[in-house]
Amino acid sequence: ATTDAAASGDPVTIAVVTHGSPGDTFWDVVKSGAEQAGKDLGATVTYQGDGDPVKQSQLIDAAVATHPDGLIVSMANPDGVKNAVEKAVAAGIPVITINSGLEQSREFGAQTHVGQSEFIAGQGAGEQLAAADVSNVICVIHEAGNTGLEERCKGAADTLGGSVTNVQVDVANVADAQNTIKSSLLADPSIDGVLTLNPGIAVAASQAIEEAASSAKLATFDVSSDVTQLILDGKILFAVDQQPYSQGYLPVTFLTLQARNGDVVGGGMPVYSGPGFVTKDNAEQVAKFAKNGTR
Amino acid sequence: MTDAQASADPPILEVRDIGKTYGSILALQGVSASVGVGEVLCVLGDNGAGKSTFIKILSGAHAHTHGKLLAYGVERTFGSPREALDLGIATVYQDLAVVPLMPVWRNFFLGSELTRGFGPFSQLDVKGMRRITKEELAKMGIDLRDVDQPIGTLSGGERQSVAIARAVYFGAKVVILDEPTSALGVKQAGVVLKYIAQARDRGLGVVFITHNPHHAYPVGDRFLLLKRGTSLGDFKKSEITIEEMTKLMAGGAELDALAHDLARA
Amino acid sequence: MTDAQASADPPILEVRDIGKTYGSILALQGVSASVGVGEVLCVLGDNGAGKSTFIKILSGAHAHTHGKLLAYGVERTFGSPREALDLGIATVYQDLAVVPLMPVWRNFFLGSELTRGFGPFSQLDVKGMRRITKEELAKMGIDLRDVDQPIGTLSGGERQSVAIARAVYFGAKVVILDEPTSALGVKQAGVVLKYIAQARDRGLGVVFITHNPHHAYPVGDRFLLLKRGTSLGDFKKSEITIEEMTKLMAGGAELDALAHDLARA
Amino acid sequence: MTRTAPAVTDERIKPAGLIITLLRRPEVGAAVAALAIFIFFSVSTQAFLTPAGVATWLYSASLFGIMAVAVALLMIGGEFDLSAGAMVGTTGLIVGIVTTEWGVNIWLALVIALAIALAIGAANAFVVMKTGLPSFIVTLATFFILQGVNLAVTKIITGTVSIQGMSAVPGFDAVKVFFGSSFALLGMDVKISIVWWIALTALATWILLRTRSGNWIFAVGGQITSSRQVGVPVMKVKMGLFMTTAGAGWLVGMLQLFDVSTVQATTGIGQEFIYIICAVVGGCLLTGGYGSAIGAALGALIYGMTLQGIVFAQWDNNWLKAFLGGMLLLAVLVNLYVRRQAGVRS
Amino acid sequence: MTRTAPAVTDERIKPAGLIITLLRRPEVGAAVAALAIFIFFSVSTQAFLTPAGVATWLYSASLFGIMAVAVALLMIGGEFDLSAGAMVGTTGLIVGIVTTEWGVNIWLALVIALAIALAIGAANAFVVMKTGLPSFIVTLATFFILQGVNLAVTKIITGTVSIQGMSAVPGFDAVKVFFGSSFALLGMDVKISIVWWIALTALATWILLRTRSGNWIFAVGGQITSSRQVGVPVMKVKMGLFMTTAGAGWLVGMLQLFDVSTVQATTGIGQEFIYIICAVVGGCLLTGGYGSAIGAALGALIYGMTLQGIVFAQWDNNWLKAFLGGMLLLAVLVNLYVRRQAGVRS
Ligand SMILES: Nc1ncnc2c1ncn2[C@@H]1O[C@H](COP(=O)(O)OP(=O)(O)OP(=O)(O)O)[C@@H](O)[C@H]1O
Ligand SMILES: Nc1ncnc2c1ncn2[C@@H]1O[C@H](COP(=O)(O)OP(=O)(O)OP(=O)(O)O)[C@@H](O)[C@H]1O
Ligand SMILES: [Mg+2]
Ligand SMILES: [Mg+2]
Repeated sequence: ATTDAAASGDPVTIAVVTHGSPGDTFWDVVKSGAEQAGKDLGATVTYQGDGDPVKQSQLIDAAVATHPDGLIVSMANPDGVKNAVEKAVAAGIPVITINSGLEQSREFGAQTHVGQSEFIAGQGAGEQLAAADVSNVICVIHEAGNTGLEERCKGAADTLGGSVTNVQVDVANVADAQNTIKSSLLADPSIDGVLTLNPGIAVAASQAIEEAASSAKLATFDVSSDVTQLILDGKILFAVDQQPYSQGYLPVTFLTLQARNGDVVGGGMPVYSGPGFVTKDNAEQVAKFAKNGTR
Repeated sequence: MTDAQASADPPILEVRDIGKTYGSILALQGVSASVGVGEVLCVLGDNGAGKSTFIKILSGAHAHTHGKLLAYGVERTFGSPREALDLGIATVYQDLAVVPLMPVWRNFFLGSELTRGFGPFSQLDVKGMRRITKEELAKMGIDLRDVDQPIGTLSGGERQSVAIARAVYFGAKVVILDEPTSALGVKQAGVVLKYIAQARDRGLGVVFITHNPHHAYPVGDRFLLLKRGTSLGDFKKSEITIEEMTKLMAGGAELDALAHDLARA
Repeated sequence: MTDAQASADPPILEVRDIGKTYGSILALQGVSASVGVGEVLCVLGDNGAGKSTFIKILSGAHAHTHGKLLAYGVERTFGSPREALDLGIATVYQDLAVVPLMPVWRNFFLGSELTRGFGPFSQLDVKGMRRITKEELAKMGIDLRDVDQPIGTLSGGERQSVAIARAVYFGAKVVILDEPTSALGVKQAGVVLKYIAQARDRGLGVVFITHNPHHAYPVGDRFLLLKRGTSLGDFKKSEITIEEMTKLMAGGAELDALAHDLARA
Repeated sequence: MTRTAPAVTDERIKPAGLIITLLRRPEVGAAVAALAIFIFFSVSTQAFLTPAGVATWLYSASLFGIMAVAVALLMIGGEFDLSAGAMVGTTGLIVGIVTTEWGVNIWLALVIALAIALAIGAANAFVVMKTGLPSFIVTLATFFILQGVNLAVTKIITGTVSIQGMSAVPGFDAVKVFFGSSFALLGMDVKISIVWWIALTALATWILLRTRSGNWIFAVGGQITSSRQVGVPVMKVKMGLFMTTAGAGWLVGMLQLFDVSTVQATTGIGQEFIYIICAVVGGCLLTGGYGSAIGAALGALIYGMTLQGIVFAQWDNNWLKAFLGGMLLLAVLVNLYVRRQAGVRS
Repeated sequence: MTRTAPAVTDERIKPAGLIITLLRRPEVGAAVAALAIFIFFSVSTQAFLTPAGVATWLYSASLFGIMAVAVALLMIGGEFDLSAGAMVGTTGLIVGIVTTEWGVNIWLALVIALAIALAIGAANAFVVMKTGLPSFIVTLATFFILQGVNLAVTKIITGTVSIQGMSAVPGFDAVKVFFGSSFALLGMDVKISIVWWIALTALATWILLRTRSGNWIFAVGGQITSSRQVGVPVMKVKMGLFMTTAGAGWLVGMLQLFDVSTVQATTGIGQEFIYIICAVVGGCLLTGGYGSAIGAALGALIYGMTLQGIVFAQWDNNWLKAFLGGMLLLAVLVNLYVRRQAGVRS
């Protein structure tokens, strides 16, 4: 927040450090949003991510060592990045937290929080599934031990009212994930709902449901053009869209404004970015954006 | 020390009706022999007769599957070469038991390193070990460039010399040598034979395997003959001449024909 | 074939002033020699003299770093043993060049397998290879239990016999033998010497390394003496007696003292 | 000197029946372990033995198995390929990108992907042989590079991290016949990849045991210096092995792509060790020179059965890896026990 | 027979200067590669050489380095430990759970975790030595089991997949002095783990080169049969090595736990190969019997510098792995080149 940096077009650098590992569909869209905001506003955006809190902290430390004009951090494991975030704040770098960590955001000295926790998004999915008369759901976790994914399933279980069983698959082997989902359906024919947390896995799950001749209803997190197509075909009930693009785009905008104009957006309150639901009704519109990798 | 004296003590090592199978392969069957104080036992036999198997049992490298093994009159089954070493049995194996990547001097002292200092602070006496290695090898007529060379880069005979020098240096009660002279030059082989004689004279027992009757006869006291895994008998030196022994080792008359065959056609 | 005839052709293999360094180690320097048709060249020398290094150059296992190597009068540097093999040079290495985990018969034919059928459908002639292996070893006096045994489980001498039988079976122009008899019994060693004589009589060149003057003298035509990596000279059989040779190999007078030392103290 | 070869029976061998002789093959331990696991899940779960159940675990095993067989050949030849898993992703992504984004003909796309895979395999072999560096490290570097390139390039070209709209590509259904179809057999819906798996295992076994190349593979893995000394064309053999592994990666890439019609940038990552596990459970030595293709296929079968069996058994999924570990240990121990009984030393 | 030992100079050796002699140590290649990477990032990025920058990559390297040194000892001894990474998580989780959930005294918790780690290490060694199975497979099974147990048990006990509230545990700050503190040096905020790393590297080097145990480690890794034949207590040596690795896992687990005051069920998974990479880049042979502790530490330094250097250079993180792969290849090639120049054959 330098005083003489009011003119727009001044060089601004914003560092984004998340807990998403490279290649993760959700975080990839967040990254796209942040980078696009940088491009639109003429700011330099750097993006790094690692799911391990020690490594994420190191990445934050490294980012702080380059003295950026703003820092954006996601806090899947708030305790884990506390030190690093507080150090950044102490170094005078404005910090915005995104995605998870809403509760700790202010305590650690961040200016605001953009997004919404995975748990709440999960709750939304649970409600929708319950509304579709689904009561015995498998929740497909595609990365063992990933906090965000666990939270989504937990949220769904919280509002579903029925039973939610977690099933582990490996996102690196979608074909075999399909087998595992199929096996689960064969093993327990009373399963009437499948909740996937990744669009690729959703495609595999719809095939698995078909092959197992099951009547289970399928819902997923995050969208892709294949998923919107399946929604239109009626094979997927709905997709939870946390609008990750804005989770990346908004904070970069805020911090750039702050650097150039001293604006402190948010007023200490969080900015919610979702969730939206993509259903048969609005899939058509979303499909267009999903193809660009912005939804 | 005379033969009469030697037979008064129980033999250092004795085997009775000993045997060894590797899976379904019978390598050795019903062999009895002994080696006493100040005695050299030569083990002779064709290739694949079971000589190495025999000495591997004596040295604890392989456990026997039949019969009895006695050390100082006490029955034993060696679980590992360490147990044999602790009884003062030092062995030169046919495959030499060296670690190719390690320097010569570390190989020489492996398992019996010299150290200085006490308890957890004891350190290797590197200088001392280097010096001794160089000296002992020089005594055998091996003039090494550098005791820090990995032993795997030495010539076959040099490597064999290291193994022999080590066994002789650490040998306490019995020294077992499996074809120690096979890769050695004339001079080095002579030195090994002299070592054997010296060891015998110091009251050690020696078990010596060789295919060369000219090496076996001068130093041996008793001769154990193996064939296809079984014993053809155990002869005293007085009971056999070098010519008879050569014949037995070669399997008979064929040898006579050889000299003729070798003449130019 | 007489010496006079042999010298009319260019020698099969010839080296001029050849040398080899391993990193900073000079293993061989300025050695010249040749082997012609129907000729046996014996290479003699102390342990570590450079004999194995010398034959590894001839057989293409190591490239020389100095001097010239000529085959049939044409200068060459072998990039791999394959190139030497293709010129009809078959070698028995001191470390035998076998693959321990593979069955005996596969080792025997490795690199020169017998096949039946054509193109992509050609199959190994397993039966034929098994039979020939068994036969060739039996000819050497090695009576194998089972040619399917991994070669690593054979005794040292059995393994050496396989390597020799292979070289003799495939040998076309020159056979190079590095201490082939070192681990062999009296009978087997006799057979190897006979093979050498036969090969010579068939017009092959033979390079033969041994530490045993009694093995070298009967079959050798020329004797190359190495010491500490350099040549002490290249003698015709007519220029040297077995006693002189033994002395030279042993490095002089020490040998005489030996017989005395070995007598019981 | 014309002694006849002695009769085959010899007083120095204990008589060994046909069974013991059979038991000496490297794959027998794995076969027994596979049987044990098969029986266990058949008895303890209901769905495991149903036609749909069998089809599922066979399919699962086949995808691991094709790679495991290729990796086993490579391991017998004394090398590792850690880039094998990422290669599955790379080939799938290439076909996906060039067809969906650039409209290249789908058959041509297959050929392009295969050519690139083989080139990468050859490059691995080249670097390993020329530098003498361990293949473990060289292919690890390749793995990292492929992993990065897969992600970054996919993102640059498609804007997302996975391929979409594959099934709408012209000719997709024609190709699917070879890679993604299934047919009915004994009430099961058998995926074509199972056929590929069995065919490749048979071919690899024949090559290993009955051809010259097979002999050379064992030799270069067992003792490379000796092989070179007796004239085995070491470079060619290793080159062929690395290219075979890369080719198998391509095949599995296609089988996956045409089954689920999508591929992600992270596909195949972390799978490389599963292939090695299958090969080792199937009796391959990590040090090279020993092993069998059938064994590797059985190793994959064990893995596939366990993976799906755990799901059929409806055990708490969080324990998945722990069960897998336990089963792995069990399988190798059974394997070891059987081989010890047969008098084979590891 | 009392010939004096010949003088050290010998006409059969080309004179080699001190430099060449130095260059023959296994770690020198790694040192040169480390220097190259250091210079590269120092020149091409601004933050790399700032005190805060140096502290960051040193810390990153130290966590890899402690494990890499232990793993290097194990590899020199001829074994692998793939459970080393998961062990970091296991020990952290044990301390986290017993203190936050059950209120156990924090010092006692440390001891419990260490005891369990050592017991697992000993169990690894026991199974490997008794069965003769390759440690690669045995510890892979252990790895899977630990991974499953870490996840399942943590979820059962805490209901989540990470430990929270660790910093509120009584005594936390006292323990943090040893494992999670930092001190100022030359303007840098140096983490204590860097001290541990340097101390352990020095200790391991001393053990390897100057003690009996060190000799035995080289021997059992180089030729286990020969070592046994000359009386090296093979079982004890291997047992010690596996326990050392497990102990190092515990140490790193504590360093991480007391640094960030949290630990996740997935902590450490996938790291096991990084340790092996560091050791190999540092000159250890995968086949055992050769290597150095300093080399492994340098390998970790290379890895840490690269990992953070890429961040300082602000390269697109999608390419991260590709850069890592390229750097790895570069490092081993530089290493190889240096050693070839020095006349050492790999
Ligand atoms: N690969 C290598 N690296 C370094 N030095 C070597 C290597 N191979 C051989 N040497 C050295 O070169 C010298 C000659 O070795 P070579 O094997 O040729 O001897 P040799 O005459 O065959 O001896 P022997 O009769 O004992 O077999 C030896 O001193 C040995 O230490
Ligand atoms: N580990 C093993 N597994 C199977 N068979 C073996 C093993 N070791 C040795 N044999 C067999 O046992 C027999 C005896 O072998 P041994 O090594 O004792 O012979 P040897 O008398 O030392 O022969 P040489 O004079 O050739 O060294 C051989 O036929 C060999 O094939
Ligand atoms: Mg023997
Ligand atoms: Mg030699």
